[in-house]
Amino acid sequence: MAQAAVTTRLKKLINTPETEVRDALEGMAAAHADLIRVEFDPNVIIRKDAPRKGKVGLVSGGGSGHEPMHGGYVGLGMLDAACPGAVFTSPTPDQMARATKAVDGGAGVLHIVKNYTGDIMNFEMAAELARGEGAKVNAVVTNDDVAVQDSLYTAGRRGVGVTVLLEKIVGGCAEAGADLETVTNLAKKVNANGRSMGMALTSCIVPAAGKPTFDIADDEMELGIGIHGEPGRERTKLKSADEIAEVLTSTVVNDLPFKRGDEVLAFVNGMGGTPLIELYVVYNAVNKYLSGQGIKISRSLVGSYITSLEMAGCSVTLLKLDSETTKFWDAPVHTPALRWGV
Amino acid sequence: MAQAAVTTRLKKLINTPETEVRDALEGMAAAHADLIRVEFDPNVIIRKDAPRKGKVGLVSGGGSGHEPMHGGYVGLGMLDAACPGAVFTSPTPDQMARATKAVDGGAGVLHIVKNYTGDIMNFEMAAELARGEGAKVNAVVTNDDVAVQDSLYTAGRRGVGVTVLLEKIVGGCAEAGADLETVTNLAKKVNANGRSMGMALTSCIVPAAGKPTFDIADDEMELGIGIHGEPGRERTKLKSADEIAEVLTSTVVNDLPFKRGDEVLAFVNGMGGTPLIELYVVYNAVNKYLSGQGIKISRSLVGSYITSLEMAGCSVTLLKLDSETTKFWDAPVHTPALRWGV
Amino acid sequence: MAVTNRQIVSWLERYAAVVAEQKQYLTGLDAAIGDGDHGINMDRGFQTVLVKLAPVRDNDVGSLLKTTGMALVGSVGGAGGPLYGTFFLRAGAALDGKAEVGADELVAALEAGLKGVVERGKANRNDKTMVDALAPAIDRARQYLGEGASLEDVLAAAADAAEEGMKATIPLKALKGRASYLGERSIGHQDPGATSSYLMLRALSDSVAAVPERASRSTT
Amino acid sequence: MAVTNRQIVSWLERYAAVVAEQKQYLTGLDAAIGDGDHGINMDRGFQTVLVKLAPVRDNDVGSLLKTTGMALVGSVGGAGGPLYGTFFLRAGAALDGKAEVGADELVAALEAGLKGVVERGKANRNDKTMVDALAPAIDRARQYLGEGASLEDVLAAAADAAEEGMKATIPLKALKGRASYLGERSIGHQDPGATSSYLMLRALSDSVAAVPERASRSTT
Ligand SMILES: Nc1ncnc2c1ncn2[C@@H]1O[C@H](COP(=O)(O)OP(=O)(O)O)[C@@H](O)[C@H]1O
Ligand SMILES: Nc1ncnc2c1ncn2[C@@H]1O[C@H](COP(=O)(O)OP(=O)(O)O)[C@@H](O)[C@H]1O
Ligand SMILES: [Mg+2]
Ligand SMILES: [Mg+2]
Ligand SMILES: [Mg+2]
Ligand SMILES: [Mg+2]
Repeated sequence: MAQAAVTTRLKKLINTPETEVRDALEGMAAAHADLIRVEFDPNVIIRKDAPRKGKVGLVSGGGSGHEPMHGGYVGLGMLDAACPGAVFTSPTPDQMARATKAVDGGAGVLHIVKNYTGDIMNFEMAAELARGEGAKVNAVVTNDDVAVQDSLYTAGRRGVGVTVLLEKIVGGCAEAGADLETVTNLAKKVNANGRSMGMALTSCIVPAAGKPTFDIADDEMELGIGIHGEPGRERTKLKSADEIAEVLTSTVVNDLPFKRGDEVLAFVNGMGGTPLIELYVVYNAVNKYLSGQGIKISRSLVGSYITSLEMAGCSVTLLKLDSETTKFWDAPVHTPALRWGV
Repeated sequence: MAQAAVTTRLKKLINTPETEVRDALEGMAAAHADLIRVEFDPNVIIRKDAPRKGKVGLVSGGGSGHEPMHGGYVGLGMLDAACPGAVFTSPTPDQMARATKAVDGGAGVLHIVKNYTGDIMNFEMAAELARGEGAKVNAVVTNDDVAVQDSLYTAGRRGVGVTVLLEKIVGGCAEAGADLETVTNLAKKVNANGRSMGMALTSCIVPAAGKPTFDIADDEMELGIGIHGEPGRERTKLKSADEIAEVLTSTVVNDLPFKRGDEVLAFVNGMGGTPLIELYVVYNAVNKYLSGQGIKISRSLVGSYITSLEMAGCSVTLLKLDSETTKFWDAPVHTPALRWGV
Repeated sequence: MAVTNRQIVSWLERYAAVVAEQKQYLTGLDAAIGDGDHGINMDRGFQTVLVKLAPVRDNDVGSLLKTTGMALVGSVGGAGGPLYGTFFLRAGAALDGKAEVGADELVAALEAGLKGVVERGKANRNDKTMVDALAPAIDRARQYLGEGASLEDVLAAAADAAEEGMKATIPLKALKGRASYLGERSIGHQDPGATSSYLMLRALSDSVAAVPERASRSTT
Repeated sequence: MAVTNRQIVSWLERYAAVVAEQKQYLTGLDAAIGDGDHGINMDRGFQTVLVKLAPVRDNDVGSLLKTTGMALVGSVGGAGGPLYGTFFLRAGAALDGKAEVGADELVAALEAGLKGVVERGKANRNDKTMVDALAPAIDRARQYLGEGASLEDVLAAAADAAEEGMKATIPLKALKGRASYLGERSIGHQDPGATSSYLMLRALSDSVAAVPERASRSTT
């Protein structure tokens, strides 16, 4: 079974594992030349018109294999630069240092970092380098994954779905001309008000590894999966979409907790190998569950926005909204992956 | 192997095969209440503000399992209504008749039909019903799939990727207030200037069937696959993304044929189970091949816009552009799946 | 002798049961040269037919068949929906208002149904479609009628001819429908629609043979 | 007796070869409790190290180690990159300008490297990280130095201690890095970083033992 799965899922539209990231970056550069420019060695995706004088620069980054995150979010009203690492491996400090320099318009730069040991340490080294060159750099860490308990005994909750929402909302704020402190505080607020949980039906395959990161039986699913295929809370029997949606959503709701009367942005995300029709089935169940709880969905996002290569599965992210975050969510955005209002 | 593949790929985020389409439609209705309304029995997705007085109504439809097509394209500047059939099965005449009535603003209605025997016959019956009630109805058939030779000895080329581009371009024209004849002629022009070809790495599973539509070895791919998993031109050994892109693109280029100096819209589409990073790898290869041919990509679209459930694979569509089609491609659109300029 | 509305209902119910039972088989045939949904489509359609017939079982033969056609058109989709739907709508139109019909009327109605299928689908014989089961069946029925055969014999002969026609689709290259995309690769496979059409005519012959006319009379 | 720049180069080349050879093994360990890329990351890093070292093989020990650290920081990514990068940068800084170094200097440099790893990663002993291989190795080396052991014996003892520390990570519950997400489920698996750290120290001991001091002298 596992063996069969292995060989079956090895099928990828790539040339070689070594060239996959570079080929994809060249493809992005060609497809979105109106929005971004891509530099290589170190690899950085930069907003075409960066640096924007007087605008706080937003820089994010992480391993590749999560597309469209982060490169797909570079553009007006969102990120100024993204640093793509090797597949599932955080980028290196020279990338973030270059990105920081390229987008620094004099108002300082905010690093948006997902909470993984590697990402934290590489961004820290990059910030040290950038500050050494006189840049003003703040960092915000996203850690919204409720599947991992946040305690002294772990590296802390992982950064997942909220990162996408944060990049959009904080991007709107920075575009409006807010200063570094304001932008940084908003970023912290967004992270503090969002929670996520994911699940997987199948494993992904790191191309360089050439086999599934984990084996999973045909009647099983992994609850609380990480976006790198890290095992989650528990391995259970496959359940219906309604049951899965209820487990994910109720766990998220109870963690913050979200309360009756709250207005939320509901984000149902596909892991990369899940078709849109299934995401709408899940969204329908999430919507029914939340209305039952008296929680109002005032904004929504359904699609594959933070993925794990070809993994089949989904995640549910809820973000408690207020007038400020709603305003900046609605603000115009024009990136390869998210666009509205322009 | 096949057996393993079967059980592995059977994993879906659904409740039951019977309820999948309905659940997904309810999810769409909830997620996009600002853009669309959904009627059930007969199932129709209707633009929220339809009928628009004096505007030609655009109605499309087809089997479910191709999301976001067609329901995801209902909204300003694109379709007025879409009729979702059972998975991979064309909708029924009562659906198209209802959609036609719901969007008829007095300027007539255009049916956009993909060239499959079932779709053609059901839309024909629907048109007969609608005309019986006094509606002015034209129909345009898309048949851009070069994998199937168009001859007296087949049902003709299948309608695939061009359908998406046609719905956008003709939608822009109808939104601008053109009359039924103008809209119909533009639709025919778009279809005449576009060609597509697809391939699959894995099969999809029709939920009601419960097993892959076709078996494919771990080192094989199907070239010329249809969006319902219909076998294509040939079964070959798995090739690199560059080789695959060249086969698809060159076949498409030589069929129309596209010539040195032509300006095209290049559309690299994912089949549902293929992650975005791989689509950019393919787009990069398509771009290199076309520049080598002296064909200029002046517009592009990369993503999963016409899918086959969880099938892994891609298709390449090229559309020869002129000032009119370019203008209407660029025109504002606001639908669940495509949005810009507004 | 005649076929009563009761026998028509038992035919349609019997065929619905056969389709449900053969669902996987028909779908498998379609997976080989089509898109693997023919059994699913036909089963969805005839389950709907059962629901729609329940309240009108005592209606005349024509209206029973038209109800069946409408149910199929509205629930099957695909190629099968319009084709089988048209078949029953046309057959029903030919038998408007009749509580029971003679063998010649019944055969004429089936012929009208076939005519509708051909108008809708534009298939010729040997295009590897349901027409290849229906057309020979009508021919054989006409021949038996001419020879003064009994109703049972006429319908049994028609079913036999449909079966032969169905089997004869195996070596054919498909020229219509999804299977035609396969060109040469469609050769060697039995056409799913021809198969469902054969099963339909066999069910008709079986039900008429099974429900002795007198018994049915007594109930009307 | 001393370790020459030549021996340092042969150590780094030997370790690069070991990592390439053990790539799948290290990645497998990481797949069990992490994200399955440690071997891939380390191999990418040390292939880069080989490229960067080639033109500067004759540089002093400090600059060779700093070159290695920079190469790792710039190519590995993940947690391994900053940690191994910091390890070599700090060790190199401690040996600035030296064409050859004594046993005590070398151990002090390794200790500086460990200090850097701990500052960067904030791991304590028994958190199930590379620290659990490095720290005991430094302790054991210090002990042997104190007892006046030879360079070869000091490094062999350090490698042995690292191996014990590596094995001792198996029963531990991870408190740092990706493995900590697993909580109890991390118990029973050997830590990949501790494993690559053990292999690094074993390669050091092997290269020093393999290249007799006199031979190296003669080339400087
Ligand atoms: N033009 C046609 N005329 C008559 N019968 C046809 C035609 N096209 C297809 N068919 C029949 O329809 C069958 C397929 O039906 P079905 O699978 O339900 O529809 P679809 O092909 O839309 O999935 C074929 O086996 C064939 O017998
Ligand atoms: N905070 C830390 N301090 C020291 N070592 C750590 C820490 N976090 C992780 N490690 C080491 O890093 C190893 C994982 O490295 P690697 O797989 O390359 O990075 P990543 O976890 O980012 O994929 C772990 O096995 C562990 O030994
Ligand atoms: Mg990693
Ligand atoms: Mg079908
Ligand atoms: Mg079919
Ligand atoms: Mg790792």
